[in-house]
Amino acid sequence: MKLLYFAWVRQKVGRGEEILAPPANVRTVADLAHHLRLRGNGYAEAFSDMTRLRAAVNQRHATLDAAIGADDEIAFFPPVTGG
Amino acid sequence: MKLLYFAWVRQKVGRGEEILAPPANVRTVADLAHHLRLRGNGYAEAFSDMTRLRAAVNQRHATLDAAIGADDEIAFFPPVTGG
Amino acid sequence: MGTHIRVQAEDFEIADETAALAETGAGAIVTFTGRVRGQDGVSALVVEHYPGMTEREIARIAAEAEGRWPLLGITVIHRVGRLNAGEQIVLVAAAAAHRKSAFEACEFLMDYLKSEAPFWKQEERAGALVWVEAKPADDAALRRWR
Amino acid sequence: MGTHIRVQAEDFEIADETAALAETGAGAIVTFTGRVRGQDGVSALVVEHYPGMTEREIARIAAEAEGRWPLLGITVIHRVGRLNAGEQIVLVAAAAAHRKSAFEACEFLMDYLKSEAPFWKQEERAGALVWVEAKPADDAALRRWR
Repeated sequence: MKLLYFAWVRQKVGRGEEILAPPANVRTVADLAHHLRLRGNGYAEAFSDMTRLRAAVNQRHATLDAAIGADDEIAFFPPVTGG
Repeated sequence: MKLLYFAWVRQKVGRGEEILAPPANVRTVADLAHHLRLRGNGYAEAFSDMTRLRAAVNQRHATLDAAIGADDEIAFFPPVTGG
Repeated sequence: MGTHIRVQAEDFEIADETAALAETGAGAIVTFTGRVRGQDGVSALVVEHYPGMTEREIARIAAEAEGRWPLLGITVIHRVGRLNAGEQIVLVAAAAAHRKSAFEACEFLMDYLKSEAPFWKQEERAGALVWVEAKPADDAALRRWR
Repeated sequence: MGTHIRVQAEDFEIADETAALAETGAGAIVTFTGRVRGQDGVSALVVEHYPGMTEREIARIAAEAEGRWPLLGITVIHRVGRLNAGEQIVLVAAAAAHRKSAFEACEFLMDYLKSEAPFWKQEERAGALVWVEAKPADDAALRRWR
């Protein structure tokens, strides 16, 4: 599973991307966020309030209950501010 | 009184402008149109159907009942089609 | 706020006009460019106007837009004379701090320009000139702003 | 219909983009240009994006616009990296036969771009960078199209 972080999420976790093999009970975006939050430090801070975060699965906007698998690309970021 | 004609009104009356000293009973745009219509020929044709015409008094859009005087500039034209 | 109004035979450069508007510090610039459509066998348009009244009407329309939206600049350029298919006819540009004002003002200006500024167009088809009829849709477009 | 999407560090020329759209035979071209506002002490913006997803999202938004309006062309250019006050950030242009479609599509594209395309901005004030917060007004703007 490839993880990507953007904007202040990237700054808090201290990296822009990483490869992760999460435990089998991580089945949704919300499960993954919870799993990452338990790492503590910057992750705990970045994932402390999920209402401030958005996610994408394989480069499409996704909700917290979206299913994810080992081959997916999952991104976490704040609400977008382009344009 | 200065009269101006534009688009097909100009073509029908055969001129773009003229100076006119209308009779005293010409007090409104409608009076003037009626007066011009009585000239016959191209004028009769141009002013036969006032629903197809628009008017301006001193370079402002005006209705048929707008008052006019000897020093005014009156224009007749079809609905505009710019842009 | 600066309003620039020009009625001219010459063509215009959209880049020059938007660069001038950008100097107001605007965050949002919306432009409308009208061109002679080469469809339906139209080879050219011939545009005439009422000199003096045209500029006054456009200034009035621009002042009304300025009263409705917090604008930083307005540019209206309308060409007259013979314009071949593909040529530019009209440019309306509105600059504002934020996009909503710029979009609304630009569309408002175009709707008013279409229905109130004294221009008249003839279409040339196979060498013959025919006056363009005013469209009921243009009056309908105007009513939304009232 | 042609859709041109570019995400780039370099600046763009509005005249080049509208000239390309004019080749579709469009009678109406509406553009939106966003610039870095020099107000509130902002000296620059730093824009980052999600490569790959950005282009996909913009293509999706453009396809949706194409399904809603009879468009002849769409151009979306969004710059990334450090952009100084006064510089251009974004260009959205829509070309159509008639003005109403071009206006609506351009505003729709901007509203979606603002709320769905994965870009994030930081504002630089006195040398310090602060993330720009998403605006509720942008979500509200989006709801009108639903």
